[in-house]
Amino acid sequence: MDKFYDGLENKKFIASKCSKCGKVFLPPRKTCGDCFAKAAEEFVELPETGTVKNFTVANYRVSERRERKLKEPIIIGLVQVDGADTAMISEVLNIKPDDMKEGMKVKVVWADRIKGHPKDIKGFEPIGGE
Amino acid sequence: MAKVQPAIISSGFSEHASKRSDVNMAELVNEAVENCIQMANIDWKDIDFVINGNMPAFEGANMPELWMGDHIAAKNKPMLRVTTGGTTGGSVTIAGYYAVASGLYETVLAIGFEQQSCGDTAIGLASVALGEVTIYPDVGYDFARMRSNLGAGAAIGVASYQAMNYMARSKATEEDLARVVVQNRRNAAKTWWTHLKMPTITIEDVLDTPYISYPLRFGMVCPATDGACAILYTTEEKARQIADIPVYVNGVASVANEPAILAPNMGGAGQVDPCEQLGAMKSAELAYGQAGISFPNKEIDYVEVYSPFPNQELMWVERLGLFEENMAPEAYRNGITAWNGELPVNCSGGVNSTNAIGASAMERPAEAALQIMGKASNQVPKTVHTAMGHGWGGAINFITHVVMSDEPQRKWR
Amino acid sequence: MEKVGIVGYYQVKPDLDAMMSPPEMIFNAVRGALDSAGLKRKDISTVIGCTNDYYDGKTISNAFKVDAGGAYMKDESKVEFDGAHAALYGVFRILSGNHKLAMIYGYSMPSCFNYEAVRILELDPTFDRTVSLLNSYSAGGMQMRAYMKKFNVSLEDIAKVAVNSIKNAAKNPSALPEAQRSDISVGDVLESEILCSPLRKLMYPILCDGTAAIILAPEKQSLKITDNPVWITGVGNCQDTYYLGERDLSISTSMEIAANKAYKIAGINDPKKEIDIAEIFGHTTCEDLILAEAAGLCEKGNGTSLLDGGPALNPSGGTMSGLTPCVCGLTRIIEAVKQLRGEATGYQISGAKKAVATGQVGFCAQNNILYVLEGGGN
Amino acid sequence: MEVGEEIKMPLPKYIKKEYKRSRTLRGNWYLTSYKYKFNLSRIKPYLKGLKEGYILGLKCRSCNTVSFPPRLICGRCLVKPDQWVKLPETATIATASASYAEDDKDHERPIPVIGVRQDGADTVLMHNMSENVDFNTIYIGMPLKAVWAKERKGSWFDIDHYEPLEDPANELNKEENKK
Repeated sequence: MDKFYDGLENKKFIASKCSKCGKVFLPPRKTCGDCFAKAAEEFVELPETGTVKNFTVANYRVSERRERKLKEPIIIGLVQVDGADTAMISEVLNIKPDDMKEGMKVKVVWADRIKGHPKDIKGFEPIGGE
Repeated sequence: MAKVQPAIISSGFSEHASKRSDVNMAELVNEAVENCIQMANIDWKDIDFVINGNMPAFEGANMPELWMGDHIAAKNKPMLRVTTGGTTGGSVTIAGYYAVASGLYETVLAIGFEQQSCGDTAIGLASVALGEVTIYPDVGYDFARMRSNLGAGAAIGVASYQAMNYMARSKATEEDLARVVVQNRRNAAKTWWTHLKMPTITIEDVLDTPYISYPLRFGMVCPATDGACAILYTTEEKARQIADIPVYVNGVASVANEPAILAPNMGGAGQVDPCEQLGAMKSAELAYGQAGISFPNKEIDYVEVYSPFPNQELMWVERLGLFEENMAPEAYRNGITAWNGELPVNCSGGVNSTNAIGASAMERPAEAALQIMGKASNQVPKTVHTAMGHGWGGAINFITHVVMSDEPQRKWR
Repeated sequence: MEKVGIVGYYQVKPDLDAMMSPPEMIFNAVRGALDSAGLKRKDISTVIGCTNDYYDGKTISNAFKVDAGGAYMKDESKVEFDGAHAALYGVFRILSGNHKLAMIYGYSMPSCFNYEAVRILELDPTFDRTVSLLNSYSAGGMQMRAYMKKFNVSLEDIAKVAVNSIKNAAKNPSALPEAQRSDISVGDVLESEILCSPLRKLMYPILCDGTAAIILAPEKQSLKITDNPVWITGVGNCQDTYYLGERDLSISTSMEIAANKAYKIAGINDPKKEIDIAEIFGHTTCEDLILAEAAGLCEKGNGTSLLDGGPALNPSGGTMSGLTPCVCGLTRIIEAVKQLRGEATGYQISGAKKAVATGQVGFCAQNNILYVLEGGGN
Repeated sequence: MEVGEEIKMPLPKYIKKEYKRSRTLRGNWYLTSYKYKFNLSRIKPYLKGLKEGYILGLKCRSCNTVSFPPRLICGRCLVKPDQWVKLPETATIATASASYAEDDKDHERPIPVIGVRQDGADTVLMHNMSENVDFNTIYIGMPLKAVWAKERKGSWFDIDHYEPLEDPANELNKEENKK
């Protein structure tokens, strides 16, 4: 996992690849669930673009302490970065809820301050013109 | 007596240390699982059922096996989580036994793990006692008083009460306690996966450390460890094909007693004398009965008891029927329980040297099984036929007991 | 597999905010179950509890429930998934032949904590938990969208199922009083607050305090205890991968595997025809449908047809009658048992012979368990 | 030292293992956001008794176990006990320990913590010893007497602490030791 965070520090997606079936995991993990083979030996760098696989417009935000209703709903999407075989959860920014659709192309938005933390990925925004 | 005879074919460990900061929880568990599967020399797809458990609140992660599933060979496989506090490992071992014994599943992987460096164990342990903290002020229990009453920390607090009572009963001295520690830490140095390895420690060294809570000293107390352990079960027929020496589990019991020291809703605690341990005796009786053992002190060759604190090791070997009451300190003095003694106890160093809570109670039967197989790193010189692994947890009210042997329990039915 | 009998059961009436301490609630359930079977405490040989340390706010949550659970000096253990998983462990213990009578209880009190917030602790701490976007609502919303898109199911259809469940709950005397609304319409459901689009508030169950207990016994023993036992003839359990991005949310692979295993053991070839009652534990109405489809009770994507015919879907109201974590799976079993024993006054399905009851744990029903239950006497 | 003699390296006191440290992410568990329920109305007689200066235990009619403080459920019989019995103010030490917790002021002196078994009861309660008692004089089986708080509020700790009583068995023991 360390390499993933190091990659985030440099504004890059580092994914791991299963040594047996070649599946690419983002976020990376040590073991591939399908073949129980090591998946943390080969790493690949992935582009900043991806596809929205699924999404929901959330009116609630739940933290470890409590749940609260949001004034402005946020869009939570499952984004599959190009080249990866798994989707990761992230916010979709700069778009109206009504315009959302599955299969949309998106590009990453990095946080203002990069700390090598999952929150460095502020979200994804749609690629203009589409 | 079980309808299907379960057998242990291998047990695996991860490396144990106080802070396994190089791995996350899933990767740590994966180490033990891989070690276990490798030793058994089977394919991970042959595993039919996965049972695991840890002490949840110590890591701040609820039901971590949900997200760890892929790392422990559990994708698209049945999975069960069993947790009972300190005895988690033992309970998981027993659950693995039952999964095979029921005849529903053939090959079962049981896993116990703990990464205590992720969370604050002291808070976790205190919340055993202080969980109901918010109702205390309602009934006039002020915080200052509570701190002094329970301030020593729940597990240590409980153990020191136990130590006082045991010492009053058996006239054991602090030196006797230190002797147990020395034996454990020296044994630990010879086992590859253990945490506190002190090959040259002496009784004086132990007695030199300050008190934490009378009569327990800093040097006598178990460490907080990160680690994982896994056991692979299968049926008798299959085990014969796979393993050279399969270890048959013949008796299991996990008896619950009333909690000591504390009780629900601030009531009085049911165990008046915390070293009396009726639950342990009952549990031993049940497990020995299932395994057909009538004279445990004669028939059992090797014992692993769960003893984070030295006084407990002395107490448990008595309560589990291995020594006469109050005779354990003398046995330790005479070297009966040493590595080359008549009845070796805790040759892996015991919980006193390595305490990864969720895994500890499983490491006991796992290590005992390795001794029977002859694969332990600190293998005892004599041949081990029958061995026993034990665990305690909760507010000294849960006891787990696993009796195993190199021959299956005969079924005359 | 040999048959395992359910010889006694008891469910404490759910309450939004029960004024009882946890041990007292468990005591009520355990005592009630023993009384319903006409047994004594000394008859029990093993006790399996289902509590969760996080739902209880303290570690080793079963340590102080030994007295209340009737586990003093008994072989005791605790399962930390759902009540239905605890029952599986009970089945193991009975089938092994070591035990003759197993008490299974489940307990939790969502009035003491925020269930949604505590569920965040179940997430992968290395990514999802720190990002903290995933929760029961958003997972439910995404699952529902995936289902609707894949099978072209409209929102109204799912709302109809929700209405059906809520109306069923109104007939069920052991449902949460606040959840019982016999006058509800599809419009009400659609107009209720949107939690996470397209998930509506009335498609999401109400959390409540509750405890439930069942008693299991081997075949011979069961017939001695009661004339009317309900048999567990098959059980299957399976866990899917955790990562939502890797799963097809519109179906449930784990339930399929679990159900196939259970049907194989029970000797059921065509669940659509042979099963009369389906008590499904889904976190949302949509999940009920997905799980029912995966359990082979109807064609994939055709879950709404269960309202018109085939196995009766959730005659007790399912989770819409009140959801208690750690207990809900047990409640489903109990409701199925009631139907099979003909004790479901007011909502009895006549001629019910075989039933399925499910339990689950994890986001989007990650770990599923399915029981096949058969009526005994009549 | 002769040629060929084996040189024994001294073994270290403690074999330390070191691992590369990886990143840590913060997560929290808020225990304070939990509520714990306890219905006080069930033990009203007990609290009333404390306020008025007498001690009540709860007796299970089925197994005759008396619990103090009252336990609402008798685990041995699985019934709710309902018979209140009056208990004497004397007690014995069932178990004891000393806390060396790092308190601000009392760092040097161990604080004795005792498990008290009220005479006539079958259960143990953790309680405080009176402050001027030396820890070394405490032994298991020591007789005690309850000392009431100055102001009784009908709450759990209206018994402020316990003070030791003279133990008649002590003299016997002394005589035995002399012999």
